[in-house]
Amino acid sequence: MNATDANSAVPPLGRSLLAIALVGIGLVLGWALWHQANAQASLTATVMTELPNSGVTNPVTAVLLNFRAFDTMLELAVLLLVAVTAGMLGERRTAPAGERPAETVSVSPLLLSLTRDLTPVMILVSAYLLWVGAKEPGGAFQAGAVLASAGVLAHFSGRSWRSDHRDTSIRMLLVLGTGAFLISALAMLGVTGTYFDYPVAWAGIWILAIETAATLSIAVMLYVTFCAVMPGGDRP
Amino acid sequence: MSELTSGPALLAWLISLPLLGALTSIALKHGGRWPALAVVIANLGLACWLLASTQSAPLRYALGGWEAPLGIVLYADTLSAMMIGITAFVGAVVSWYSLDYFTRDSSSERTFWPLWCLLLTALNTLFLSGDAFNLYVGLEILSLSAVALVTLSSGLEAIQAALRYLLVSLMGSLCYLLGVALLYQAYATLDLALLAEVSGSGMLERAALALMVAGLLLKTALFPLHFWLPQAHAGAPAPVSALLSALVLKATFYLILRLWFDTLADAATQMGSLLLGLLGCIAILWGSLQALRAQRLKQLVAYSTVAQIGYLFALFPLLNDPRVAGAAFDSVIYFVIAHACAKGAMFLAAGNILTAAGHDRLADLRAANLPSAITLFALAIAGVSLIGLPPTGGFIAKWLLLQSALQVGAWWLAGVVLLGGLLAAAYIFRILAVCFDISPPPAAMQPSSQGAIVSAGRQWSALILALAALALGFLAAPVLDLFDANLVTD
Amino acid sequence: MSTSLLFSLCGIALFLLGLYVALTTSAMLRRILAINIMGNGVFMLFIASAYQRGEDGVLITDPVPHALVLTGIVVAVSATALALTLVCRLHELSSASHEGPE
Amino acid sequence: MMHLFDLLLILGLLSFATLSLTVRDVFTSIVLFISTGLIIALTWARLGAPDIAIAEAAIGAGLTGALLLAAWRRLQPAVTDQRTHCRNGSSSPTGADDERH
Amino acid sequence: MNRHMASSIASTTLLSGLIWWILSDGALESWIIGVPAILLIVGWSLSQQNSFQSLPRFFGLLEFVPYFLWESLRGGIDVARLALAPSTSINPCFISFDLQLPKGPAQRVFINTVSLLPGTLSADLLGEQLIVHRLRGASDGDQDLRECERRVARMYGLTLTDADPGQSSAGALRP
Amino acid sequence: MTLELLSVLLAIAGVVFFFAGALGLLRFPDVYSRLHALTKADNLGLGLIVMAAILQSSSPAQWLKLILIWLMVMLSGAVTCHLVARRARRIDSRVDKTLESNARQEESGA
Amino acid sequence: MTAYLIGLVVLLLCTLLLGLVRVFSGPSRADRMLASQLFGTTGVAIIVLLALITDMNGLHDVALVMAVLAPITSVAFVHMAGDEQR
Repeated sequence: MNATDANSAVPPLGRSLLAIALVGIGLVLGWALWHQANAQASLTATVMTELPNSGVTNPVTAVLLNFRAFDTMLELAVLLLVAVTAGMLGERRTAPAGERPAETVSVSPLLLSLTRDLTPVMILVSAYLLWVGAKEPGGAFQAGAVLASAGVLAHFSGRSWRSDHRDTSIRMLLVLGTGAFLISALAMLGVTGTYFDYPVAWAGIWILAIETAATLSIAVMLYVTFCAVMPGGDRP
Repeated sequence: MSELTSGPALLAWLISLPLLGALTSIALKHGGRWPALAVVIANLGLACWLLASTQSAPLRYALGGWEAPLGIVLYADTLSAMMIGITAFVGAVVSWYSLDYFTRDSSSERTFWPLWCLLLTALNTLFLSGDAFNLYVGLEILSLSAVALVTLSSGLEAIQAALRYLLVSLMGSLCYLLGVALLYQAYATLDLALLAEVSGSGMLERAALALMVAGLLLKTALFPLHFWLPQAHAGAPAPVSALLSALVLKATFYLILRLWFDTLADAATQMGSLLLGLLGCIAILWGSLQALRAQRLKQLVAYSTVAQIGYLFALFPLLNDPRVAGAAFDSVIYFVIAHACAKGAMFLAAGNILTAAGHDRLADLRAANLPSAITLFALAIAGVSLIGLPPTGGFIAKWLLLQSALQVGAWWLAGVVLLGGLLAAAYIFRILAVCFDISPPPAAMQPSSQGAIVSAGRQWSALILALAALALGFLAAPVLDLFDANLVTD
Repeated sequence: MSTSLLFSLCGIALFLLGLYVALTTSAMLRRILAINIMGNGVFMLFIASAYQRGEDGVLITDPVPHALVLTGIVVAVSATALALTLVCRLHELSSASHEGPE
Repeated sequence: MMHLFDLLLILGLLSFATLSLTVRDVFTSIVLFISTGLIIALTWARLGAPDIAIAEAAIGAGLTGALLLAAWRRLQPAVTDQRTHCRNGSSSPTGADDERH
Repeated sequence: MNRHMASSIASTTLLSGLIWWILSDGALESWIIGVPAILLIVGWSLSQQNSFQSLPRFFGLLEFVPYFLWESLRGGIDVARLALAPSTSINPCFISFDLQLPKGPAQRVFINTVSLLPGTLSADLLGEQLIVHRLRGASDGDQDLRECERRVARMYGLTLTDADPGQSSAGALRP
Repeated sequence: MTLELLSVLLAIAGVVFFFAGALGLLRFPDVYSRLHALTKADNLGLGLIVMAAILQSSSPAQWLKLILIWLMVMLSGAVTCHLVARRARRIDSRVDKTLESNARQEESGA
Repeated sequence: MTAYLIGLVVLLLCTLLLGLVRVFSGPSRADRMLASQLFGTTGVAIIVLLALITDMNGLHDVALVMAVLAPITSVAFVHMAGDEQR
């Protein structure tokens, strides 16, 4: 049976040794931090100086979409990579041998109405987060996650969105986010001569456009990944 | 800024081109291989260009025009150019091999090309980026795409190996990130060059270095942390094994090198180098012994990787010694590139045998299972390079290593290297023995033994990599000149 | 003890807790949870280092760690999703091979 | 006073995380993990990082929870007919143990 | 049908616009994102099955809200008293309640409201029967539920066919 | 000043309801009763706290946003409460039906 | 006044810890899930109060997202938690 002891791959002696070692590491790290506590180094001043040149007024968005846009592009590439892989593994899933048949429990009409009421609100909140990200907390990722949640809710109420990654439109949406970053970076290389260098006057609207693309893409990527994990496959 | 763009913009292209390839490859429903191939070839051209342009001075490029503490800076010297070059070369040959390896338009094939492009993006990013956090994101793309590539072979063992690999590398990445967090807390900068200037040798730097290196060691599979490697490298499809063994491990090793001897050099202690060297020695012996005992061909090759990684770390004590640091660096780079070619050739050839015979159990393999003499030739040359016999690249690397070890009187190291060479000879001869065994295969094997026919492209690509390992032996002087031209050591 | 240091130490504790469980458990799902906890510990270290008070007691937060953590969260979610897909796939394959074709 | 809040938050966070990683039943573990995500979102809010708090709320409350529950469901040992009867003793290699009271 | 559709689109647009206005704090330039989002919502709601939903009448809503707030206040106080009392004196049971509201939004609003009334909780819907869980036994009858149903009906401008409260079955299902 | 006092009083009342909800969750005997405690007490508690916050904020959009938050919590609270109760009830009724047959099986097995 | 509010937030955190007992003791999965539902609502309340205390209006958006996404896990639970003996 699955007693707690059976769950551990390590014998008790090894576990206690490990625990002691980790406590030691913790003490060392704690000590190092304690001595560093008064340093108070930060990049706040630098960010604030350059903020007017970034096109947005929310410093976090400025860092994400302008100063360190390359990181964000790679982060979207990670999501894309996972969505594609999960889609492939989901595709390979054969008829459920060890899996239970699809739920026979009927969907409650109340859940349907919840989906109907909540989806518009979720879309609005997502759009709001996207828009407000330029000056206050919010941004593409948060917006995309909320939008994907709307998809998840629809999935549970039996109204799945289209999610087959073999669909051309889905694949276009998958690459849209990373593509928007990359194309704009390369376009800027052609126009201004510097990779990812947005002209200050246009930076705001340009960043909004990229973020919109990223939001849609993030939502689709998260949703496709979710469908690959769902029992019963991604087909409704 | 603007007058610099023509040259250094090359760095930006080196990372965006593979990414562009990945995106196009995903967007196309069929034939995603063509953009990927185009990108791989273009990448090879760019890599040559980079090698040429770093000869005069290192390149530096601030992305978006934002300078260091705020933005991300790309940076290339001859070491990174060399790594990018070997990546591009091995990558191109493996791509050629993969053209015939995967079934056209199968889901594996459609997934392979984008993933491989993303892997290439990650590799180039890791070699070029000068930003600690950007390196973290690069590491994550590297490991996630590597894991995803392993899952392309759909068997139970492959998935198991992929999962273990994934969890291990996630832990490694997080250890690395914790180190980055400590450094940021102290210095509020992520730029490696700036960190190298300001960081001292306090407790915090030591802790950060230890964490970052430990995380990377886990991904590089140095001896006690190698447990995930054999399964993953042996279970993956052949071209993927070649990429993982030849390139992916080298990328994380390169980062350790950078951190240990450049960015946080003040915090790195002699003791630490010695410890790494010792682990490297154990890895040489342990990996070779395991390779001797392996039942399957791909397992044997994978264990040999564990041993070869050991050589890289065995050099650490020498790298710290000012008398021989130069020669030791040459030796490291030679080990890296020679091993990349030889191991790539080995895995590709093993893939050919696996396809031809339908299995890779050493006990049941016979000469009749070999696709042709080309594959045999590739195996033999690559094997000789791994043993370290003249006139191959592996020999040059070992020669440089022995020379510097003897110069500083590290007899124990020389002994381990010689012993490792003997053990390598022993396990390589296990493979070669198969090739000359003309007795008929066991009867039980007969019906399934007639595997598929291996295309000429797959055989020649294996041979090309092996010949490259051979050529490295003859071209030692020019290659090392390329490398030494403009190296910034400490 | 300052707020920043307090939460930094909490972050380290979370990291080590996650590491311990990730190394000792054999249940894959729990190992994935443990790795997530590790990640949250590291993120907490970043966020705690961003939390600083100026001389007049006004809160000044450093936006760079915030951006880094946001990127880190996305990466962590992706990695978790991939791990979960693999765990499920592994389970299916192994239960299929245990029970044989039915 | 705020220090008391901080301490309580940290105490809650550590106890939720510890319980989530040590409790025997995997389902409870997941529920506790989701709750831990919530407390972490509170911590981000406390530390003046609303951007991340929003992301954590969206991810922790929405997606990760659903993902984990979906995976947990797929790891359950297959029960074909007798739906109310958990099959005892069939421990899966992935370690998903089912709940018994 | 077309008038239904038009009014449905109009009400969706108006409601979404109102929420957007609330969210964006009335910022004018926010409509760059807001208008596409609202169009998306209208498109989405048209793609749903039976997207034409009857809406509550405005004055009916004004009448219903105070009742609802008062009842949920009572419900909260009631359950808090039970929870804080030294000895729990609850006697839970299920009753079945015959719905008279037709299927549709009004019925669902009613079901949701039931969960916020004092002592009742809607537990399941079987055809036209609502299974209600009561904290204080079945003895109270279902006056409160009837009352609530009537108010919901009035909000939607519906008339219930059978307004006599005494007729419906309120039998206890399970102790 | 009185506004602030009122606001604090409302918030205190809200916290009391949250406390009652948590206590009910602990003390009530079965899932359904606990659901009562949760939905009603918590929604009321949140409503009071939202009211307290409204008294302190100045812009009407802010008020409406807070009310929107409350409405969302209430809507999802009511629906999830119904769904959880529905699931619990359906499982219960199934258990009732199979309980006898299980008991019979165990008897014959023992 | 802020002190009072902080006191209230501390109390709310205490109720969270109270709810932990229910997650731990079960007995059924629904009970555990209910407790996490409690955490969701309490979390929204804490964030609203924190927004008052620190005067950060951005926190309202955190509360909004929490409120809107609260049902996802519960719905997922109802959909997937499967059957159990009680």
